[in-house]
Amino acid sequence: MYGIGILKGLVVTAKNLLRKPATIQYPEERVPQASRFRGQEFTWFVDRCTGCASCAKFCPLGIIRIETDPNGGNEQDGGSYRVDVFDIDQGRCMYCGMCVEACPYDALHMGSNFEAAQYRREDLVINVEVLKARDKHPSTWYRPQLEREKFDPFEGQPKEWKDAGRENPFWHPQRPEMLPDEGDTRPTANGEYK
Amino acid sequence: MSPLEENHIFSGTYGFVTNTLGGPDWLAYGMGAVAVIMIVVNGFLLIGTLFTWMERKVVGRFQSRVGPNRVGPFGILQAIADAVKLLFKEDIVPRRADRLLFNAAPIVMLAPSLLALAVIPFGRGSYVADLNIAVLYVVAMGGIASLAVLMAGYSSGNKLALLGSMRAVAMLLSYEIPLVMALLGITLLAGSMSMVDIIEAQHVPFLLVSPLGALIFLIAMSAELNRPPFDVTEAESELVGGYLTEYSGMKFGVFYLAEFCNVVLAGALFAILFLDGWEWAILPSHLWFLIKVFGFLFVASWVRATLPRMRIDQILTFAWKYLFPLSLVNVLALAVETIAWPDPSLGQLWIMVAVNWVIAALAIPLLSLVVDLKTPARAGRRVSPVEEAI
Amino acid sequence: MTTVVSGSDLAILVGNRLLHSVTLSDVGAAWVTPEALVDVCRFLHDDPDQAFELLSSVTAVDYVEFFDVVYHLTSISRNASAVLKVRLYGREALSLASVTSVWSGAELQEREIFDLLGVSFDGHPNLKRLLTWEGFQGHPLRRDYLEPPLPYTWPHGG
Amino acid sequence: MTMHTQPVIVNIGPHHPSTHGVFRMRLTMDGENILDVEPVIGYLHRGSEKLAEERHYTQVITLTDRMDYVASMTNNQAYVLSCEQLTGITPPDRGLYLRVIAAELQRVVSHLVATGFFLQDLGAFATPLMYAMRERERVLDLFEMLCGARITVSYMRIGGVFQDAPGEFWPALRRILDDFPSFIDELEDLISDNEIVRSRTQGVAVISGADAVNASITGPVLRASGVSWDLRKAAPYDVYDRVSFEVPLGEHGDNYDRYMIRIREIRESLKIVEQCVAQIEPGPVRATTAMLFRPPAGESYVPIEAPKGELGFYLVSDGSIAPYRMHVRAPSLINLTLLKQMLVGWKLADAIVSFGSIDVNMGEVDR
Repeated sequence: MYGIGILKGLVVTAKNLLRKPATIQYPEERVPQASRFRGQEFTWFVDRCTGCASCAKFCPLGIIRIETDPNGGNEQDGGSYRVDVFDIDQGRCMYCGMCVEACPYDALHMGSNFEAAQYRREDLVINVEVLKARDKHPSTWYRPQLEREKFDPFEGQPKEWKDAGRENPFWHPQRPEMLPDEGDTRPTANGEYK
Repeated sequence: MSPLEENHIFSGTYGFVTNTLGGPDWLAYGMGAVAVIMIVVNGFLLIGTLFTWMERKVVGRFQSRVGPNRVGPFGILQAIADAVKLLFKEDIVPRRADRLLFNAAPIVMLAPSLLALAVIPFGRGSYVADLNIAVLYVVAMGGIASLAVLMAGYSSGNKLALLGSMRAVAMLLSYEIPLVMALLGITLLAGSMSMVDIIEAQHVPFLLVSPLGALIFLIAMSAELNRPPFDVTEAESELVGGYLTEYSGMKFGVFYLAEFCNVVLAGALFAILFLDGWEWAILPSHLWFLIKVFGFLFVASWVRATLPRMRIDQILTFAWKYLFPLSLVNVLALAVETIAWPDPSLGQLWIMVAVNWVIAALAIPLLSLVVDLKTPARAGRRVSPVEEAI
Repeated sequence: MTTVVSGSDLAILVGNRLLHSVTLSDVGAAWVTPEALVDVCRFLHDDPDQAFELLSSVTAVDYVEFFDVVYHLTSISRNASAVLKVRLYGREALSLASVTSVWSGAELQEREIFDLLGVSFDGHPNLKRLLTWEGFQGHPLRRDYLEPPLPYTWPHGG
Repeated sequence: MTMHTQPVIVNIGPHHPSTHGVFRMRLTMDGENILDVEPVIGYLHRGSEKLAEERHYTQVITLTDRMDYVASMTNNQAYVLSCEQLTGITPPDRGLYLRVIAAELQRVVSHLVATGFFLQDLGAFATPLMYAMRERERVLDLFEMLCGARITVSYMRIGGVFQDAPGEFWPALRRILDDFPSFIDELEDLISDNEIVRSRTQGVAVISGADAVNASITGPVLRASGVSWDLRKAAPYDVYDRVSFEVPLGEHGDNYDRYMIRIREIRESLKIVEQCVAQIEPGPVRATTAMLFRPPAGESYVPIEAPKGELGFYLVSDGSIAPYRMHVRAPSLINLTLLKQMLVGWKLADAIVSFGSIDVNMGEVDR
């Protein structure tokens, strides 16, 4: 009969009428974010940074500008450069995380916030003082040591440079125990997850 | 006692001006008329704006989202917010536009639907005029809307608008006939064309008595109003805005309001002709009328949220090859019945209901076997001279 | 699993079918002379036991001394893939016969190569710039392409 | 007396609500019927192939997920597979499984977007589009859990994936796998046997199998014309040889078949993800954490089955850390070859719907 398909369609929309709307009223309610969210405000531990500028080398857009002073002292094992200028031009940054992945000393972490809009383009460039002053809510992107302790970047206490910890650089390939402590992630017999 | 006197509002103001203010007779008559018009027109426009909000809210809920809820409680002032926004928007008249026609089109679109209010009985005794050719009058007003669409499309000098208006004219004309046939069936049953008599005659709501008539009326009316599945005139995906593309500011606002007021008018018509107007149990007659109208509007939004659009040549073939024969069957059935029982009693009406439902149950499947919209109109199309040239 | 027809097999295959059409071959691909290209392609397309019905991709690479136009062919019926190349020497007014007569799929890809690398294809139904606008001068993907100084002085570009 | 009509040249796009991005069609029309179509593209050309020559191999990954921005995981996968053939690195098993899970979820999302907008062009006032987007959001939340971003994911690296899935990823994936089939049934009820949809799309813009193969059309558009060619079956990469799935085929190659193919492919992809979740074992996910590679001089081309068709990165390396030349075989661009043959003779309303049924992504067409 000609109209049957159309009626079935109307029944489906009626079913959806009774369901709760899926939209969220943004300013009041917030979408829950994943802890690995690559956010805007970078977290940078000045004590861990040795000024090696590998983050600037690996940035696909080349928007990180670092100027270091060779005779600067630092508690890090062995001397390191004192970083005078560390500008990240967030106006052109695409938050791909290459710099965080390239940082050998886990000094630079992705931020976890996405509302750092400004009125002028110059304000989008964050410099050394801003990075030092900002309280540290690092995202757990490419930081398994934060993920292992279930660190939630969105609330609670900021992280100090000591306990941000530094993952052994060879954690990935060779040693299977590198997995987060949950160990096996396949469901057990009764379909539960540890 | 002209019908106007029966109207409570009119007689109230007339009495008030003559006795308390002691004004002359003609002034009282004028004031009474103005009062009635104020209430009817503003009430209708208010329902029209309310429907714009209701449509967005209902369609939103159908699409599992919330719909407007920022302006006023539950977003109810959204329509007023839209109107204010449109007032401040710049009113652009394109250089190539035919200025006079371009400015006149929105007025010609809104005026008929307000004029058609004169015959709508909103409740017991509250109607502006009880014309004995009310149904014909409403159909005439409906026809003017297609003229307005043509004026808008032609005068805005935009290819897509021209296409939109050409489609509109073809569609509106070809759906007038089934609409008139459906209304013919109703007047046959009621014996008169005046709305009040139709409601009096509806001991059993005409929706039950002539289901085919109701179905045809719904389909033809949704084509008249450019409602999905027939909204090819301002199809967003193809013609960007159809005949409305070049309109901005309050001109667009008037067009938008006219479109929604037409839908409310269609709802009122459906309520009167098929759902027995204000006649029903304990609730006051006006409330029943509003409930029926908003019921129709909910179904209209429901259909709008679900159905995709038909192509223009499919719409025309659907009108001429399937809707028109169906309306003939409907009129034939009702004519035979009214000849058999000129003044149907309640029992005879129920027999008619049974007979008509059987006819409907037979006609629709039989015709739907023949419905074949897939063979494109291209098959039998004459090859246009242009095509030979290319 | 897709059987990859190696360059040398392809060269032998094409060689004994169309004499001295193959100029070079290595593990991956076989090079063919520009003049014999269309015949080789027609042979590879029509011959039942070659049956390369699908032209996967046409591209070109600028090796400064010469240009390589690369044709990746795929055979759906035999589930095989092969790579055919043509070497064009020099840098100005490079032209090659278009294979749209054999595979219509090459039309847009050849237009893109003409637009970005400046290799023109004779016999192409509609050889125009594909990605840059008509007023654009120069071919960006060439190794010696330099961005002209701003502001651009092209007719209606930039 | 024949009426002398003059053809009207109408520009659909580049700024038009339903051209899936910035795409322009110059239609020569006689009234409603289309006489000639000339697609004009290049409005979104960002020169990705030129940019790739200035970036080393790992940095190019961030370039690839901006080409087909609706299916960025499969872009990464195609590029990374081509690099692995160049460098000779083979990823560990768990990395391959994670790649296939992410790629198949991306195929589900891409087909959902294609179906939603296809029905939006038909005029179904954004309702199926909203349902499709609502389900797409749930999958994008999974991607956010996996790699921190929803669209520009850059999740895969040369040698596997960049990091293992977090603990809460698996229960969320389990919930999605349980709910999705019922949603697809609901979407099919809403659309598939709706008479208006059928009358608008069946028999419209038919492409025959032979024409499609000759025009090197690949992907769902080719399979809708009845040619069984799916690179996941023909040349299995990653772990596609260890999972079993069917390849749905269409009979007529018209708009309706292209729509139905995508719905059935969504069901197949869910089956693949189901099997992958069952077969995956703990272990390393990445062969090497190096980010700089200096592959030996040579070239590589590994085509994969992206949601839009055969996607492949032709990489030429000259031994330095940056690719000498990168050419992207963009399925969206090549599927447009037959646009003129599909549209001529039909009406304006069908032009938009047929263009929508090819499921073109302008980011990939213009690169």
